[in-house]
Amino acid sequence: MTEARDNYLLDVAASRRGYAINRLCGSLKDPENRRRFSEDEAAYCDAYGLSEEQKKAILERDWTGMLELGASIFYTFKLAMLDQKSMQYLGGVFTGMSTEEFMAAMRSGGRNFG
Amino acid sequence: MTEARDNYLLDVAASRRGYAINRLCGSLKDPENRRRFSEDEAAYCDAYGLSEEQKKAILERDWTGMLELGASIFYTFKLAMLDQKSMQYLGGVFTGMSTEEFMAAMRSGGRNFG
Amino acid sequence: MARIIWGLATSHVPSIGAAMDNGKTADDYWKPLFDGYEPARRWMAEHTPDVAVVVYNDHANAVDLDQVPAFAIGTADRYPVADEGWGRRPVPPVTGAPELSEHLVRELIDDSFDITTYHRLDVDHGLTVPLSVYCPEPGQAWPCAVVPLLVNVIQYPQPTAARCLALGKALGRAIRSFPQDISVAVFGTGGMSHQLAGARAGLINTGFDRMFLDAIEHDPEKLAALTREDYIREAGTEGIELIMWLVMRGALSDTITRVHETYHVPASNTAAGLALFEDLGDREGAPA
Amino acid sequence: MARIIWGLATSHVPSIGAAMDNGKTADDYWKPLFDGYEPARRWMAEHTPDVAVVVYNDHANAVDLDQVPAFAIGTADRYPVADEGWGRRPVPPVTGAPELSEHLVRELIDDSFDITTYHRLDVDHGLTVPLSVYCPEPGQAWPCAVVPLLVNVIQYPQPTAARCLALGKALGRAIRSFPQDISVAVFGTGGMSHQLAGARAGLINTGFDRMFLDAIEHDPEKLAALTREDYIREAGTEGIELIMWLVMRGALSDTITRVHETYHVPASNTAAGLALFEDLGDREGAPA
Ligand SMILES: [Fe+3]
Ligand SMILES: [Fe+3]
Repeated sequence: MTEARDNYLLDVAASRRGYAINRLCGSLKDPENRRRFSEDEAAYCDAYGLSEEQKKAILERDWTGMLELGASIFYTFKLAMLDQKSMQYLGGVFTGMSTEEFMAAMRSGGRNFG
Repeated sequence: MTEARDNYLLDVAASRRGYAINRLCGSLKDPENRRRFSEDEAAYCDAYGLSEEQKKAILERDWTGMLELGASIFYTFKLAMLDQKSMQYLGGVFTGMSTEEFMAAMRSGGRNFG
Repeated sequence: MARIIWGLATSHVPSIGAAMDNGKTADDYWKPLFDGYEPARRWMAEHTPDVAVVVYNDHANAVDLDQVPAFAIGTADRYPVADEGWGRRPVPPVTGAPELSEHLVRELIDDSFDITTYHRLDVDHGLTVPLSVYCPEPGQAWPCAVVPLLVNVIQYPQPTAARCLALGKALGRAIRSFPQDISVAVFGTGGMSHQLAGARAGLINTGFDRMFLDAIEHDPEKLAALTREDYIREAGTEGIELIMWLVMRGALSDTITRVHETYHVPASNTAAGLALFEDLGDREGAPA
Repeated sequence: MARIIWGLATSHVPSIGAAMDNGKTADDYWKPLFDGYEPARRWMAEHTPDVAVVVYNDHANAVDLDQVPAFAIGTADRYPVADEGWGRRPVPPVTGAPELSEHLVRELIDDSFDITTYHRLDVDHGLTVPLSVYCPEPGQAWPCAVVPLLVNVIQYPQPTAARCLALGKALGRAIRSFPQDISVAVFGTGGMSHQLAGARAGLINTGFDRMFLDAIEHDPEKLAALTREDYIREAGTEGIELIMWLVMRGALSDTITRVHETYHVPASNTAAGLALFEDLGDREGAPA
């Protein structure tokens, strides 16, 4: 899996690059779309015009890879929710911690980068 | 048919009032929607949530009435095009002229309200 | 004429709403936060406004990336609660205040703010959670009408903090020039420090947050001078939501008093803050 | 650095495009208009820009009333030609200039313009007809890339004329600060006097149009001082599109020269005007 950079800014260029992947994830707001996605994830990716790299990141749930390809966390979170994964799970993925470790870090005051 | 006022401004209040009627007319950009509209105009109006007044204006092609109810000419023109009516036809309707009279007025330099 | 009676700055973390919706506010995890809200809630319950102008951002729900407006105002008479992908929050739909919306749009556009209008808008947790922070048990209807004011904080470049403060000042003028005799509260929502993605996920910067909580009252110009890069570095990629507090602060007069504040870590992955200000500017006998 | 080489003001009446698409430009009705374009077209064909920034408005095609932005910039690498309800114009799709778009968005937002971004945008006659006025026979591709800049002129309150001129000035600064060595043309489109609906449908105000054609070169500040009510009264409810010419004019330097102009009534229900200006401001030896 991809290693995370410090920050992911959804700038205008990333919005353009990540347009298809964000549109796909955004579509999962709709229950009918969630059903169709779950039925055949690869076909759904193709229907939304994802690049091969983007499709791979989605199918493999490479959450950091998605960000590298222009995804925004607010969009990919809808996919995580479909998988019944929390924002704390994703926090763990991005930082190389287990969900429990990440939650403990938050409860002890969060991660300090002063 | 309704008599036209000098101007129709699509202000924010008119946009709100005319939301359903403009949305209906805007949907006619799509050939499939045009087909469905033509098949059963009244049902289509109901599906778009038009008020009874708005529906009546659409069904009777009361072009001025539509404007009074918050429609914008850029939207209703799509309905006119479906009817194969030109902007010159509509100009005649708004001004109480035949299409030919209206076109002649335009060719002679337009209508002057100095 | 309309008058602004108070301003509320509050985080709008979805899990704060979920804690209320699922009856978890007395749990160990949540109790400190909700206890912290209590004095503010009591005070606000005694000072119900006619309309709340809620400054917030959408989170990939009503606004997709096809069109991203810097500033937008809802002009509808009703705003449905958004389904963000896991069902609608069990809270009442939001009633609009379309005449005030219309007035604000015109005044702000004439004041050189390039406002987008939304005639249809499903409001997500960015707006409904602050309403729940204000009023935990609305019953069938929220206690006031709402004008949503959206700020792009998701796509870089966001409006600058300075532009947000300037918008707030213009918003204050516009509200005060509304000819109806109504009372208005202004909500600035989002923040405080948090970052959801990347290697710095879980970032909390208590020092910055405490500084911000103080300066939002006493020195908003200092906060307005920070760049978006400053916000992202200090408060995290999502902490930049704090620029929306500046819109609220700008709308208040110079004569405000702090009714209450609270600060708690964590709410989900976020530092949650609340600051409530009474606006004395319009009160009889108060300095102009 | 990028430089602005010319500015074109032109009406964007759909029937002007239809006349070209249907081979009617030599008909009695259309010949005077197209003859009037000829000298401008010859000159522009010898001065092909790398990118055209086209200031225009959508007409209920890509922009519906759900969201109405005051000012928006397209950021895509390709813009499909819109089907406005009677089939797409048989013209090439429009190639974007996304790096310039991105630069303009950032510079303008930092300059306190509240720009909406469009990542997906079908461009209607408001943009494609001016491209056809510039280049009647594009073949497989338009001669330059395009950045669409949209202005709300349909929903009242539109941005003021003064705000449009100010946007143009900021746009000019932003273009000139783009680090690539490219040439840019700016199109201001719409107008001239016309009104499509209401008892005044068919309105043409030649006196106002002639004044405007002169002042757009010599006294744009005078045009910027007119209110939206002035435009609607004098030029008609759709004639207010002329405020988009001010964006183009603002982007040009103070040292411009008029290459050509033409004015003709009617094109459909509209007074059609064209004015082409060479921008000398960036030329070596030209005054700054
Ligand atoms: Fe948020
Ligand atoms: Fe137009």
